This record gives sequence, structure tokens and C-alpha cells, in this order.
Amino acid sequence: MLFWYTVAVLLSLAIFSFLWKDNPLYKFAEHLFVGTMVGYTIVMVFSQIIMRKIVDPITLAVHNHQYLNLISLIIATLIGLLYLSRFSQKAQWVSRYPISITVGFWSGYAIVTSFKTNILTQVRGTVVDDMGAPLLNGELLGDFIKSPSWSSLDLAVSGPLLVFGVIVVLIYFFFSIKNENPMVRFANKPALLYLMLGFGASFGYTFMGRISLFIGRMNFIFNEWWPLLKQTIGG
Amino acid sequence: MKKILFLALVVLVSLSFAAAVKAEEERPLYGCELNLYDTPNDDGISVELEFMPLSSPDEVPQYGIDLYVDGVFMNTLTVVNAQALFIYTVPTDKRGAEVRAEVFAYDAEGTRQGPVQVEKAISTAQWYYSDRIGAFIWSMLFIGLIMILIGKAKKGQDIFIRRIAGLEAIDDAVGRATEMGRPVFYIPGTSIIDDIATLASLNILRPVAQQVATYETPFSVPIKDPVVLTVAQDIVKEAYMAAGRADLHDEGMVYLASVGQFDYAAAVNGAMVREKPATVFLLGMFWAESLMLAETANTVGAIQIAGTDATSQLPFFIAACDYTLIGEELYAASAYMSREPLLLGTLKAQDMIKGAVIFAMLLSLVFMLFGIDSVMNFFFQ
Amino acid sequence: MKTPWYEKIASVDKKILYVIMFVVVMIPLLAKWTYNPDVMDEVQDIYDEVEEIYAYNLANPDAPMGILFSFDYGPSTSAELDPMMMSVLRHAFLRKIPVVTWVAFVDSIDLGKRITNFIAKEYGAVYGEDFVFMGYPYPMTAAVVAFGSDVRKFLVKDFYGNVSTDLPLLNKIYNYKSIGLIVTVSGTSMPRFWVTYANTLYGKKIATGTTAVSAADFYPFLQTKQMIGMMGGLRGAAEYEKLVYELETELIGTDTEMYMQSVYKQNTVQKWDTKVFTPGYTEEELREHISTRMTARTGMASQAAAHFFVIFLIILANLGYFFKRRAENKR
Amino acid sequence: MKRTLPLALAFIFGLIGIAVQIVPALKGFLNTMLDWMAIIGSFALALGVSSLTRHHMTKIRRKHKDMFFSYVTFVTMLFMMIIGLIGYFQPESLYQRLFGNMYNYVRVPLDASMFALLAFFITSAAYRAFRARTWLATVLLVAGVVVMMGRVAFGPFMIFNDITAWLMKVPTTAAMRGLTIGIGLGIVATSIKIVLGIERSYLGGGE
Repeated sequence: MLFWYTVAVLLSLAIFSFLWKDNPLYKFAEHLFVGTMVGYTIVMVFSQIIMRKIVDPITLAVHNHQYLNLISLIIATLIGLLYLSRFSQKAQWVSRYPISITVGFWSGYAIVTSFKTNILTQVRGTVVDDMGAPLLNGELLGDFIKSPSWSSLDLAVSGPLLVFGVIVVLIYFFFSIKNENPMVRFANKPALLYLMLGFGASFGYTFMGRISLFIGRMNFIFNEWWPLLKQTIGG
Repeated sequence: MKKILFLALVVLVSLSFAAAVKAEEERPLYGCELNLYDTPNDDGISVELEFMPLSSPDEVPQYGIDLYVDGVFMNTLTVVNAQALFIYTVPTDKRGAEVRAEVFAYDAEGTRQGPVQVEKAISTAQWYYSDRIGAFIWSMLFIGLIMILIGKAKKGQDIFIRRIAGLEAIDDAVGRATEMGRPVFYIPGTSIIDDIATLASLNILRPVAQQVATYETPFSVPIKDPVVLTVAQDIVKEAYMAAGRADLHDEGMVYLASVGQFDYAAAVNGAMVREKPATVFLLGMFWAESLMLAETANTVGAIQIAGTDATSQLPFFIAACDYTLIGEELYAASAYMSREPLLLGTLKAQDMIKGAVIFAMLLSLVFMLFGIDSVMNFFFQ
Repeated sequence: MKTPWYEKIASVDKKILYVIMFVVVMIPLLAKWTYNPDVMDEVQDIYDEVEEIYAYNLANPDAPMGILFSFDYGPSTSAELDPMMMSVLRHAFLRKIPVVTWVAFVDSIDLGKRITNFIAKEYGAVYGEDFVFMGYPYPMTAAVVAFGSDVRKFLVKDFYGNVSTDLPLLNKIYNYKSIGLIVTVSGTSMPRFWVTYANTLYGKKIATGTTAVSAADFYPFLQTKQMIGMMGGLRGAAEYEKLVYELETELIGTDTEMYMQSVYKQNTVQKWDTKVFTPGYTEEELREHISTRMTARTGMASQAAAHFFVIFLIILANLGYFFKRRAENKR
Repeated sequence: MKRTLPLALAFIFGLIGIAVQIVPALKGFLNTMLDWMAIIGSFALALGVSSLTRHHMTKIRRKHKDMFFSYVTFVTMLFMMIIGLIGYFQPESLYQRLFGNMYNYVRVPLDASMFALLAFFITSAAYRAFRARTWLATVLLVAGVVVMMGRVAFGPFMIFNDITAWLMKVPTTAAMRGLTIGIGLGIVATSIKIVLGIERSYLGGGE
């Protein structure tokens, strides 16, 4: 146990040494990391895909006489094997078949999905909130005028500001309209303002999580490994 | 829709039920609410069962639901009367199977009473996802528009594209590397080929590689995914041939650096500090490794041209890189750089669809002001 | 020629920044400084809810309410999320509220078991009577729905292979009627799942703990009261930790070490199943139990130091930039 | 054969990709397709490993000064592979435990440490980028600093916490949403171009 923990700590320190400068310790850790991950991936592809998706189903299909299934699996395997044509100079172009099948399938697959999740759902979220209340809401504005306070102001203007921001950012990224177009000129500055506020805030927001990761690492070294070391050495 | 109605029903029932408790009125003996319906949006191998016990737990502590598929007994579900909704998906394993559910009530002595309610449903397959049909129609509209505009572009109609700073900078950046005699790195994101951002980045790789070949600058393309590797190898090779510098091409330029997220970052960071590139392209899909690559590139004094559609990583590129292609600029790049009429036509179509989306959004907003949501539901179902 | 100070600032070596950053983070961590944040409403709400369950249980000793804890996170986010889970668990055990725990992912089984037992041990809780660990229920949706009628029918055995109907705790708490609160701690979108199922379908109260990065996603649910409270990131954890620390001081005094050892001094050691945890502590274990009582607050001290350091750096960089530009304009 | 057939395949499989998205009755078929994609993709790993091997072999052949480290990569790769494969056929064996330990105490800490380096990178990036050069950079700077303050605020500074919440709720959401919609259009357009065979540079470009 202590051995493995120590390995983990030493490797962590080797990675951190990169911050000072590139050095043999980091190089060692880096190459070890690459080797481990590639080896791990080979094992995973073998056990999760070659065995679970090819060998086992084929055996099962033969056993249960599901020939349709069997043919489908064999075709897929053969297409996959076409990749190996790249090892020969002459037949290299055959590897384009599996590539175009993969690229074609995923492109087609992406069309409706991204229209739905990236566009329609997002636009809907700009028209009404999660609870189905409209973002442009005259009533909330009325509430603010009746009883002005910070919270009622926030409620009244947040929705419209959000809608405005989405629209100017969308307009900012029109490619085929000249910059002199009054609409584009109008949207330009507010769009940049929204983008920069958003990027700055996201940056600051993520900062916390990144520091936490380092603290977590240090906690491992000082609160897990160090006590274990003392315990083992001390008896 | 049915589900929502049913939920509303449950709420109503429980409300009236609460009222009933207060009034100490009689409750239906062995009462219950069973609802059996075909599973929506599936390929017809199951039906949904929803069950709400209505009797008091003292009188009927437990219910049993017998399930039959095509008249053959399958199993019995035991439902403890917690006066809460019980949901279950009945698998039929084939299309067009008739499922029958019979509810029996067990009284306090454990005697089986009933059946108190019997419901039937047939499992059927649907031909379209009711919630995706809107997206499908929009997509078809988009395809149609692209076809039309490509036709126009082919006829030679000029299509204007505004300047994109990040792409204008590519030429200078490669030139700078040549002057300094240091290599150019191109990182096509760390995602797989399924990711359209990776494809967008590979589309930019070609003109960049061609330029690098013309300038005779050392080139290095470390890659994470094996399929992306094969594609990138072809692209770079053909780009060198197109530039007439096949002699400079080396198979080792495009190589697999590693296969995982952070081991890839470790390997590329290592390569950067050792080979000291003058220009680093970071285009494609990135996750947390974005900032590691960008900062290391800065440390070795490289110009970074970044671009990603990952909104969570854009702030880091904006902060750390010299030029950043923001979101859709990455997708526009291939049209922008090649100036090919077909691609420009698509870009124009994209703008038009965007205009339509904005218009539909404004219309929905206006109607929502008056509490009318049918416009929104029509456009953005 | 001497380089002016503002030039130096503009071109300061990154290594210097890194070293100072390292020191700034390490000092609070090693010196065990604690940062006591103001408790925000969304965290206080969770605490109050647990206290309400305690009050309810005092009034109804025969039909107590329990809390369901779902470990919806894996080892990768445990630095931020462990302290939250530990604090709320401590609160529940301190108030003798029945505790049911389970995990949402295969990877988390070990983690869920370890933390449940770790905290249970501090208060001498008895497995099967005061708490149970149900392991990894699969599929999760079915398990959540099963709690609507009788979870013992779905999870016939607990993690250790005991028959559910033999466990006294599960005979009192087997459906949502006797679950007062569901605590989901997660680095993923699992809290949404809980809102959809347990809250919308069964009207159960949901309390969430989440990483700093995901916290923004869940604010809408707080506004709509679909979640009663949320702990976001290390800060949320530190706030709850502080509340529990105060409660603990009030109930058992400042000498927690004494208290923990005293639990196992009586001659009733056989009460505890050694499969779950061994009664009694070694020196090292004791120290670990004490130090986990302040992980979030010391972490938060480092965190705050890092934030202030970076803000200081940014101000410095801008001053340097300002003076440099002024000097250039003069020339 | 070299160009037309790949384009035709992309078109056909593109249509299949669209169909499985909108026809629920094809759910079973979708699973078959996903299995296909996994199977096909798995063979590319052989190319990846060969590329990696070549990369490091070149270093060794050229007697590069870092050739020792290339050996490190080879040895760990083979080691992981062998213990993993033996462990797969002999579950519960020593090999499998060793494989598990290599994963937990070599891969996981390396991963976590690389991730933790970001704490430093984000610091230097902030130091460099957050300068009030233009009004835009100033906006970025102010938003960043306010949020950083808000995340650890206490006592009288709690106002920063409220501003943070508002910044995240309104401008950030608006900006990200606008970007996401535009990106969605870019994705759809690129996908359509590929399915229709307009964009063909993934086949190596050129005519």
C-alpha cells in the first residue's frame, strides 16, 4: 500500500516539476504516462470491443443460428479491417471507405440532434424560462414600478437583458453582411460587451475549481500519504 | 402529453383525496387508478404502466397487478399501498403485442379481491419522434436553402464574407515561423472524428499545411484519436503535393502523441518545450487541456491561433491566445479560406437560417407578451 | 541602464508567479488555518431541514423520518464533494436520524461505503439499526421509483448481503413516506434526475451538493423550490462544515477526540459488526477523523488566499501597465 | 472507386444517420449502427499504435538524446498490455490486481496532477491577459476580478457574491446561449456539407 502511494506521490511531484522547467523527471513521467495510457487503451479496446462487440456476439450468433446478425457483424469487422490497408503503400486509399462511413454517419446523426439541442431548445429557453413564464414580462415591470426595489428591478430587467444579449450576439456573428450595415453596427458594441462580460465571468468562475484541484492533490500528499508513511515507519 | 395529463389527474385526485380525508367521507373500497398506454417514441417493444392506489393503506395494504402479454401470463407486480404513484415499463419484446393488466387488491386479512380494474394496451412502433419533427423540418429547410444558394454561387454570383481577424493572421503566423526557423504546430482539437468541430478543424488543416509547405517550414501535427490521425495524414500529404513540395513531406509529421486527455496534454507540452514552435494552432474541440496547451505555447514564445466551439473553453483561449476564432467562426473558416463558391453558398444559407431563427424568436417573444404560446410551440417545438 | 520597475512587472518570469502561488496555497493548508465563511441561505436551508427532521423524530419516536444520501460522484471530484457528504452525514448521525446511503455509479461503491462507515464510526452508529448502505442499485430509475412503494421489494439485499426485511431500519424506513430529505452530492447532472423523479413525482425535498463549476446550472431549481438547498463547491462545503462544527461543540464539547474514544469504552463492543468497521481507533485514525472535520475550511483558506493573490497580481500588472504607458506618452 | 465511392458511402450513411434520429422504429437498428461504429473505429487503434511506435522508433534510430524515454514508453506500453490481457483471461489473478494498481496509482495520480497544473496556468494567464488595454479588455478584467472576489467573499464583501450570481445569470447566459445557437448552425451546416459531398477535405482534400 505504502509502495503504491509513494509511487503516486513521486509521479505527481515529477509532473509538478514541469512548472519550473522541462527536466528528466518530467520527461520520465510524461513518457510513462503515454505508455500506460496507450497500453490501457489497447486492453480496453480488446476487452470492451474486440471481445464484447465482435467475438462474443459472433459466437452467440453462430450458436443461436442468427445469421442476419452474424452477417452484420462480419461486414462491420471487414470494413474495420480496411483501415489496415494503410500499412501497404499501394492499397492505402481503401482506408477511405471506413473513414467516409464513419464521417458520413456521424454527420447525418448530428444534423437533427444539434438543431434540437443547440438551437431549438436554446431559443425556447430565451422565450420562456424553465417554468414556462415568458422572459419578456410586462407584469414584472409593473411590479417594479409599483414597488421599486433591487430585487424587483432584477426580476423586471433580467429577462429583457438576456433576450437582448442573445440577439446581439447572434447578429454579431453574421458573416455575409457588411460591417457598415446599420443593424450590424448597432449590435457590434453591445455584443462585445456581453461576450467579454461572459468570458471574464466564466474565467473567474472556473478559477475556483482549478485551485480546488491543486488543493485536492496537496491534501492527498500531506493528509493521506504522509500519515501513512509516518505510521509505517513508526511501527 | 398523456403523461402530463395523467400527472395533472394525479394531482387532482390527490387534492380531492386530501379533501376526502378531511371530511372523513367514504373512500372507494379497493379503489385505484390504472393507466396503461403504448410507450411513446419507441420501436414498439414495451408499454407503460402507471398505477395510483386510492384506498386507505389500512383497508388495502397491498395491491397485485397481473400482467398478460398476448393472453399469456407474464408476472405479478406487487405494489405496497404507499398512496404514491407507481410506474413500470412492461417489456413485450415484440411489436403489436397486446398487454393486459389486472389489478387485485389485498385486504387487511391478505385475501385477494378482484380484479378491481382491467386495462389493455397494444405496443406499437412510432414512425417519427414527436419531439424531433420540428428540428427535422428546420433541417430540411436548411438543406433546401443550401441547394438554392449553391446553385446561385455556381452561376458566379458574388457572395460577400466579412473579415475574420484570426484567419487573416494565419499567413503572418506561418511566415513568422519561417523567419525564426522554428516549427509550426497544428493541434486539431482533442476530440474524436464524430465531433463536427474536429472536421471543421481538419478543413482548415489543408490550407495551413499547404502554406507551411510553400514556406518550407518544419511542421508537426500531434494527434489524440487514431481515426483523426488517418484523416490528417492524408490531408497533410495531399496538401504538400498540391504545394508541389512532396519532397518535404515526411510521414512522421502527423503522429499520434497519446490517446487520453491529460497524457496527450503532457506529451504535447513536452514536445512544445523541446521543439520550441514559433506558431501553434489550437483549432477544434478542447476540454480542460485547452489552457495547458495555450499557456505552454506562450511560455515557449509561440504565437497561438486558437478556435473552438466549446463555450466553456473559450474564455481561456480569449485570455491566453493571440487570436481566437469564436464558436461559429471556426465553422466558417473553411469557406473563408478556400473561397470556393459551393462553401460560400452554404455560409450564406447559414446566415439566412439564422435570420429566420431570430425572426421566429422575436415573433414568439411578442406573442408571449400577450400570453400566446402557440407561435413558440409552432417554431420551437 | 536600470530597467524601471514597471518594465520588470510587465515581464516577470512565470516561475516566480508559480512559486509564490505554491507558497500561498500551501501555508494555510499546512498551518491548518480555517476560513469561516458567512453561511448563505441555500446552505442554511439544508441545515434547518435536517434540524426539522430531528424535531419531528423527537415528537414521533415510533415512526421516525430518515434521510436518503445518494453518492452521485466519483473519485475525480471527491476533493470538493467529500467534505460536503461528510458534514451532512455527521449532522444526521449527531441527531440520530436514520440514514440510508447508496451510490449512483459503479466507480463510487468503494467511496460510498468508506465514507458512510467512516462517519458512522465516529458516533457509534449500529449498522442495520441506525444506518444502512444499499450499494449500487441498478437501474437507478427503478430504485428511485421503488421507494414510492417499498424499496425492500426492489433491493432485496443490502450491500453486505443482509436480507432487507431483516434490517430493523429498513422495516421503519422503506418508502418515501418516511424519507424526510434526499441528499444528492454530485459532480454531474444527477441532481436534475432527482428533481424529475423524486421531487416532481413524489414531492420529496431535495438537497444538493455540487462542484463549484456546476453550481450555476442548479440555481434555477432553487428559485423554483424544486431543491430546498444547495452547497456549491468547497465554499458550500465549508459553510456546512462550520454549522456542524458549531452544533458538535454545543452537543459534545470541544474535545471530539475524547468523545469518539468514549463511544467504544463500554463492554458492548460486540454490538458493532466488524464487517462494517472495527470499534476503537489507532492514533493515526483519530487524527484523520479530526482533520476531516476541517478539510473544507482549511481548503477554503487556501482557496481564498489564492484568489486574493491573483487579484493582487492583476492589480499589480495593471499598475505596471499604467505607468509604462504614461512613461511612453511622455517620451 | 477512389473518390466517388467514398462520397457515395458518406451520403448513404449520412441519410442513415438522419433516419435513426427521427424514426423511433429504427431504435434496434440504431444500436446495430452504434456497434458498427465502435467495431470499425477499434481497428484504427492499430494505426495509432503504429504511428506512435514509428514516432519513438525514429527517435531511437536517430540516437536522439531523449531516446531513453522512448524506451520508457515502449516498456510501459507493453507491460500494461501484457498484464492487462493476461488479467482479462485470468480474472482475480495477480496480473489483474497489478493492472488495477497501475491504473489507480500511476494513471490516476498522473491524470490528477496534470489537471492540477491548471491552477498555475490559470494564474499566469490571468496575470498576462487581465490588463486594461482597451475598453473590451477592461470589461473582461472587471468581470473576472469581481467573480473571483465573489467566490470567496465574506462579511461586507458579500455584495460581490450577489454581483457574481447576476453576472452568471444574465450576461454570461446570454453570451453563451448566443454562441451556442450560432455553433449549432455551424455544426448543422458542416454536417450537411459533408453528407451532400460539398465538403470533402476529410478525404485528403484535393480533386
